[in-house]
Amino acid sequence: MAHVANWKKDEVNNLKELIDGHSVVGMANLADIPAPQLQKMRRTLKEDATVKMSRKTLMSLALSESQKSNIDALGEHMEGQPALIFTNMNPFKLFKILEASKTPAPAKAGSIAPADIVVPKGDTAFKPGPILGELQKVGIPAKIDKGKIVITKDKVVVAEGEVVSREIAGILTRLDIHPMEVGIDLVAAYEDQTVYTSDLLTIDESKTISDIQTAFSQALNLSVNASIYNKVAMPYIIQNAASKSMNLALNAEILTSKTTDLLLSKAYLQMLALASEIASKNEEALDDELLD
Amino acid sequence: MEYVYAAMLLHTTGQEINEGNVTKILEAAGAEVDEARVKALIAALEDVDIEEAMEKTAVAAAAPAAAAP
Amino acid sequence: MEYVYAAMLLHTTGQEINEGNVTKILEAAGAEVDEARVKALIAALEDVDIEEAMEKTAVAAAAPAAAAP
Amino acid sequence: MEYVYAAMLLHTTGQEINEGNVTKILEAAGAEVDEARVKALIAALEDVDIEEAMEKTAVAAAAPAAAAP
Amino acid sequence: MEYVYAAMLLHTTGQEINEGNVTKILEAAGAEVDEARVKALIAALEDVDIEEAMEKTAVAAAAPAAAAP
Amino acid sequence: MEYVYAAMLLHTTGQEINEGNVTKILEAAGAEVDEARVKALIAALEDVDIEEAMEKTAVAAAAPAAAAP
Amino acid sequence: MEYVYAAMLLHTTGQEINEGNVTKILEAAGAEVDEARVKALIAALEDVDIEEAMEKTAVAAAAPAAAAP
Repeated sequence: MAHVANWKKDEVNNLKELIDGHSVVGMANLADIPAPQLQKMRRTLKEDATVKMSRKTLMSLALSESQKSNIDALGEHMEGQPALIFTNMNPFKLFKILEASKTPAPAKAGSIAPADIVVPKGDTAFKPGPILGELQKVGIPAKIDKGKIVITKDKVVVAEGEVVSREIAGILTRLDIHPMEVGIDLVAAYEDQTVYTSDLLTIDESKTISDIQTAFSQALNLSVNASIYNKVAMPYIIQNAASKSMNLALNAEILTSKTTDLLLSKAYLQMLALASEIASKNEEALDDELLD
Repeated sequence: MEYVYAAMLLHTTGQEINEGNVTKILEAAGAEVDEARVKALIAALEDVDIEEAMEKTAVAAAAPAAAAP
Repeated sequence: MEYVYAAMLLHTTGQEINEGNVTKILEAAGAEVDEARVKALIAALEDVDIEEAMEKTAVAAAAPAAAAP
Repeated sequence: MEYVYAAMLLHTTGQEINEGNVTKILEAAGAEVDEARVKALIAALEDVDIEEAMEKTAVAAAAPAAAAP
Repeated sequence: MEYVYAAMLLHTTGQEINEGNVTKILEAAGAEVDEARVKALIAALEDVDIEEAMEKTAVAAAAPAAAAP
Repeated sequence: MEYVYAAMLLHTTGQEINEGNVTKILEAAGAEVDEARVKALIAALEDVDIEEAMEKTAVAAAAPAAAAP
Repeated sequence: MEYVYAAMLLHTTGQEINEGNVTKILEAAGAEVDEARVKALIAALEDVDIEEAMEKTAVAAAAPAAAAP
């Protein structure tokens, strides 16, 4: 490092200290984040994480000189405007916090759609004018209704992963649709010799909830089906026993305090059903009481 | 209704539903028997699948519940 | 269901639902009569208001929507 | 329903559903045993496939009445 | 299920659901009695309202039709 | 339900569901372990196809009246 | 599902669902523990109300019963 400027040496040493002093090191992409917003996010994260922007070469150097084994692999995940994040928080949690702090932003020409961009049907704020033609030109179904421009059908104007054109970007902005998400993208995170990429770090909360529900119903099913007696399963076990008993009593026509009136009304209903069938053939066959 | 019950009884016990049998049951039940009505009943039942007609009850009773919001 | 039908028949014709009457009807219907089941029927009906049981059905048929959650 | 539960018990343990066994269970449960009802129970179950009867849903017909307002 | 039927029997006859009574019934039913399961049953039933659980059956039987597709 | 979860854990990891293993898990989970309940659990699961019992909807059996044929 | 079962166990016994506890249970169950999955689970559960998720299951379990054959 003889030919390296002093400030660069200091910077690398500083980064190395941060790397070795935290259990988790993340590689982020800060591209497209307006400065004020980045300031705000740094402040929010202050307690839990430190965000450090630097030159790619210096970050690579710091990573490769670190004592932590396998951490130089993190250097392969530099994208856009790379920055390092240092924390002692569970990397999954870090990812979750960063995702949650993202905010909507207008699309620019050349932006990549993070998901299908939809122009929803409904009224717009526009009075009739040239905008109608512009909407129609990009394929948005619009018409004039009661002195206003109305979009008649939901329309996907840019599919997920596609580039937003200049015309579409302009129209989305005028429609006040902010399809982009701006915030710190955590591309990968290192902990304990392992580099987790963002696809691994993504937590699907609805899957977690459905896993819990599956586990619970499996446990309940097993308890009830195998007659494992506990407080949760007991009411269902009793219900099963009661309903099987009722079925047997009703099907075998065993008269008990719980079944007699049910069997009587069953007979009555059967009689009514048969009577209505008879009435459709010949009303003379029935007495007046039934014909009412 | 007694005529219908009598027919259901005979159906359940597997006896033929004819004038003699229906009359016998009605008399045993202490009913005044109207011969013409018995005849009409027998005639009307000729084309009816009694089992199916009686089972419709369960369906009818179950169905409205299903229609509830 | 023949025991129940016999009881309903007697109820309809206004006769007393007792062992003798039920047996008479069942025999007229050609059923093998089990004395114990006749006795059980009479005993079970003792505390039941047949008219009410039938009316319950009517309610069920008219308004079962109310039972929906 | 105690007679039915006794029958279910015997069915589950694979014992014969006869007067002696039903009576024994009911007595163990501290119930007053009515011989006629035991006999009626046995008679009612005679030709019934209990397993099937337990699983087969019975009369939906009258049930909703109870829940009706 | 024999343990549950025993408990329901005791509930119906109004006897206390305790180890002694459950065991007595199960033995009368010719079941091999597993003491641990009897204990688990009693413990699990402690806070359960049997009447309510059974009644839910009736309501459940009547009502859920609405949820059917 | 902790006993059931312990059994499901052992089932999933392919370990034997015996007293020792169940107890070990429950202790790791900080539960007070009741030996009788562990024994009851093992006994209940003895002849059970756990995979099948976990997937088979248990509550459906409680409410089937509405599905009457 | 062993990771979820372990979490449910801790929830049931009222212990904290953290890395140490989950790992302890999984090891007691003889599972090979993947630290990353434990971490992901803990992070995922942080914002999930397990009790609420379970209650919603119960409702779901009760309602579709009607669709049973």
